[in-house]
Amino acid sequence: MNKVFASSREAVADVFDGATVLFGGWGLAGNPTNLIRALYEKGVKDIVAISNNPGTIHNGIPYDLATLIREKRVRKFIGSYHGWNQDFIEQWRTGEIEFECSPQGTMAERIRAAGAGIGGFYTTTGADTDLAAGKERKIINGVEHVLELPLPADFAFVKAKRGDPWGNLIYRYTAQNFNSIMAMAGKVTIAEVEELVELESLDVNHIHTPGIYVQRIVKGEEYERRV
Amino acid sequence: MNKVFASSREAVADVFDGATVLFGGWGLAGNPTNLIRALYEKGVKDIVAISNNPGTIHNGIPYDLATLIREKRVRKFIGSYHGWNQDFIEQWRTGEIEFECSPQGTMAERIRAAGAGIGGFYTTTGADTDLAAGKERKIINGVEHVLELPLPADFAFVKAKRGDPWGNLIYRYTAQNFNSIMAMAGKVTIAEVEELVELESLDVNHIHTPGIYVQRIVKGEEYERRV
Amino acid sequence: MSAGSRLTEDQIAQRAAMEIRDGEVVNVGAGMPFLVSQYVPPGIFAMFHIEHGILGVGKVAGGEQIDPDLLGLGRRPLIPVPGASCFSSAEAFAMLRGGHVDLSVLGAYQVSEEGDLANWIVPGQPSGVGGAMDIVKNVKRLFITMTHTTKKGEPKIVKRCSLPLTGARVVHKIFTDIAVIEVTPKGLVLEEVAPGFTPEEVQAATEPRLIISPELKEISLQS
Amino acid sequence: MSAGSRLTEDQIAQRAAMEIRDGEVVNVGAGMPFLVSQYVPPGIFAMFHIEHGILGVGKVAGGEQIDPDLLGLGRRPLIPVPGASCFSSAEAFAMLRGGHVDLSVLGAYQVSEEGDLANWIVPGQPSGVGGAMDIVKNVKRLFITMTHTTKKGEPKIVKRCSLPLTGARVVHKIFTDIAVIEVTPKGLVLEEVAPGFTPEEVQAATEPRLIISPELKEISLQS
Repeated sequence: MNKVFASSREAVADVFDGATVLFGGWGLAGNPTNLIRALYEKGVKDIVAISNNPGTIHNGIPYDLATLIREKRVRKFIGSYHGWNQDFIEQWRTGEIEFECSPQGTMAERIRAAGAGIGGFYTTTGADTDLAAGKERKIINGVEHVLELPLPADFAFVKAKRGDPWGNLIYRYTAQNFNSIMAMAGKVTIAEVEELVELESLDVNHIHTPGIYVQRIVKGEEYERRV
Repeated sequence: MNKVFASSREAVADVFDGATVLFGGWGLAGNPTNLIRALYEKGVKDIVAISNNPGTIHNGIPYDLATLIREKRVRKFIGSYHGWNQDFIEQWRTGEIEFECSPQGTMAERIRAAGAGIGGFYTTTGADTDLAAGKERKIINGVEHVLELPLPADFAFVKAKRGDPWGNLIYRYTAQNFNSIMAMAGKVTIAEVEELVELESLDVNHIHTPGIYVQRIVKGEEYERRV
Repeated sequence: MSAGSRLTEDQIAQRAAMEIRDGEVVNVGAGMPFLVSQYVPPGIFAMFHIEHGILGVGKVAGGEQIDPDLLGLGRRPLIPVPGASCFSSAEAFAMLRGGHVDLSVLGAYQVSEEGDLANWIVPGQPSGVGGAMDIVKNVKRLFITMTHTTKKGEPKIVKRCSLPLTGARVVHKIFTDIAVIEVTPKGLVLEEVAPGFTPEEVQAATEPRLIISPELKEISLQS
Repeated sequence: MSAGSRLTEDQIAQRAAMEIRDGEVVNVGAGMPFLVSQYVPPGIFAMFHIEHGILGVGKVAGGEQIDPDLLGLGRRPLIPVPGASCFSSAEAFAMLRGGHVDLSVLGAYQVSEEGDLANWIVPGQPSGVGGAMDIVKNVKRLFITMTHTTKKGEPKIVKRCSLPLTGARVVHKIFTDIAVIEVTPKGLVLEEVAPGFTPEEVQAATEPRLIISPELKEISLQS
């Protein structure tokens, strides 16, 4: 039983064209940058990407998911926010990329539901808006709710500060964001960590992602400072 | 703005007859023993108690919720397990106590749903059993699910190892159990802690219950060693 | 043109911050709403929440203090306050959806006289809802900070939103560069005007009829 | 009476533990199932899960090692293994309901020939379902450890459960004091018998007809 991979390249080797992938990160914090780079270099296409925002473009340079979108490798994006990614907006206008917009909290809960084996849930979020179109409705305690369904994926790419060989993960500050719930929802969850530590080094009481959710772990090759 | 109470007695002073109360703890670990003792001494009755098990009786001595049940102060118990509490079983037989049995994981999720503002959720748990009686059913992806509704309460009594004056809490090992989700679901959440520490002492990245969920905090008067 | 002086973004934020009550948890959105967190009046203890997973936002970090794992909205590095906590997106929205947050401050494209809010989509753009719909449904009070009119001078406070709604009847109070307006069951009540502005000038920049508060006063940033 | 020697609870648990595959996550219930966690064969890495919020159960603690915040089922103090984690009840069941657990070992009142399980309620008692219904629905494999018959000698492996079900068609394998039986689409296959027991003796203590495995052997605790 070995979850530790020697490189990001090996860790993503079986990600196939057309795969649905959850990408952790919110803005510039907590993105699995090494796994995304490996996916980019592998040339995987037709990806269905689930992430809060379609990466970031800063001073014209694409970061994270935005690198894949610039190369038109993403067929469909499920997220809460366009993040003013002009490549994404342009491809959306021309119909080259499909966009399923989910309110951010609903999206987080749908991802958790996928990981936790919940068949669906009711929320008031967006019930009186255009985003309720096509959704099943139900009045609970006199208030209109919409039914939201789980959002599972073939793979989840997550990034943590520290991890151990069994896949236990610890995040720092706002770099946790979607990572811990996405780790629950990938059929195969691949974690990259800044520090890969010995099995007994993490505090039993303070593990954010228990290793049960993680199938592969790799020490990220490179972390550049962005802010 | 002050959440710190000087005693358990003062912290539970407004718990009324007939109140619905969530009690943290599982077996002998993580019970809010001081708050329960204060409630017992105050003489509150007709309680609707939500807890995994109806306290514990060990060598004939009632612990935790079992102290209130022995005095017939609990009108209804919502939980997953009778825990071989003979007072409870006897009162259930004579009809003196009502029992709503919820599968443990469903119960945990219903409590979290109450705290997280989820209107209800679908689960396969128990869908093919007698506990599905009276529940709304729905086929999702060809599999039968039942609709489960949130489980909120007037008060939540929780116990943590450490807490700060704003109500941030940290639990230890299996003493966390239901406490962290119950803290989310009480209209008024009252936390007792073994150690009440300064505001800046807890690690920002490792708080189990953010203080937003906690209205009152008290340093527990007495902790006896049970094992 | 009015002889009055418009509030800057920081001043709008500062005015909104004066409404925060001791002990409140306040969610802030991107841009001007975020600035509210930087102007808490002295003597008030408030905990600021951002949707991506932090409760206890302090000052903006600079230089040595910058931590790339501790970013706010729009790449802004943050410093946490004592008592802060960080958590997952699911937990961040459990707080909002579950009604645990006292107040949220967001921006807007349009606000209607009934308190409807449109702030998630404009024609020709993909939607950018972010957490707005989750927030507006369950927060106890909702404030809007914005410029009173669009760059073209069109009213953003309207009889009926022409843009798709983020939520119906959700806004409680509006803070702009020229006015403070409360949404009430009787209609929009003009409570304060920017220094030098007249109620008529504010009305002229507003589509629905404003009820002038009997206690109408000039916006002051002295608490 | 048989000339054979029945397995003790510890031996039943030890036999069940021999089925654990390297790297598996194994949930264990109270009583005999818990003992399975104490008998992992050498060379096998397994992580044991208990429903109240621990993954990585190690040996039972004694003396100085006892920590009152670290209890297993039935007040038993535990020691965590390297790599263990503790978490909330909601998370513990997210793991089970979400299908992340490879194997669960539970006790039973009755198991039917189709793998139906009854283990949560007996007449005249309030129900004691605990986490059983959550577990049986979504775990990848489900083992039952139990005595082959009731104290009165009645079969617990039955054609059809007379007690209310915990789940239908959920059991994969049954480990008792006299046999190892696999639930297959063709019926119950008797794979192993306790030393000195004959298949006929096991059949006599079992209600449905058993298919005798062509590889039938004696239960051995040597791996």
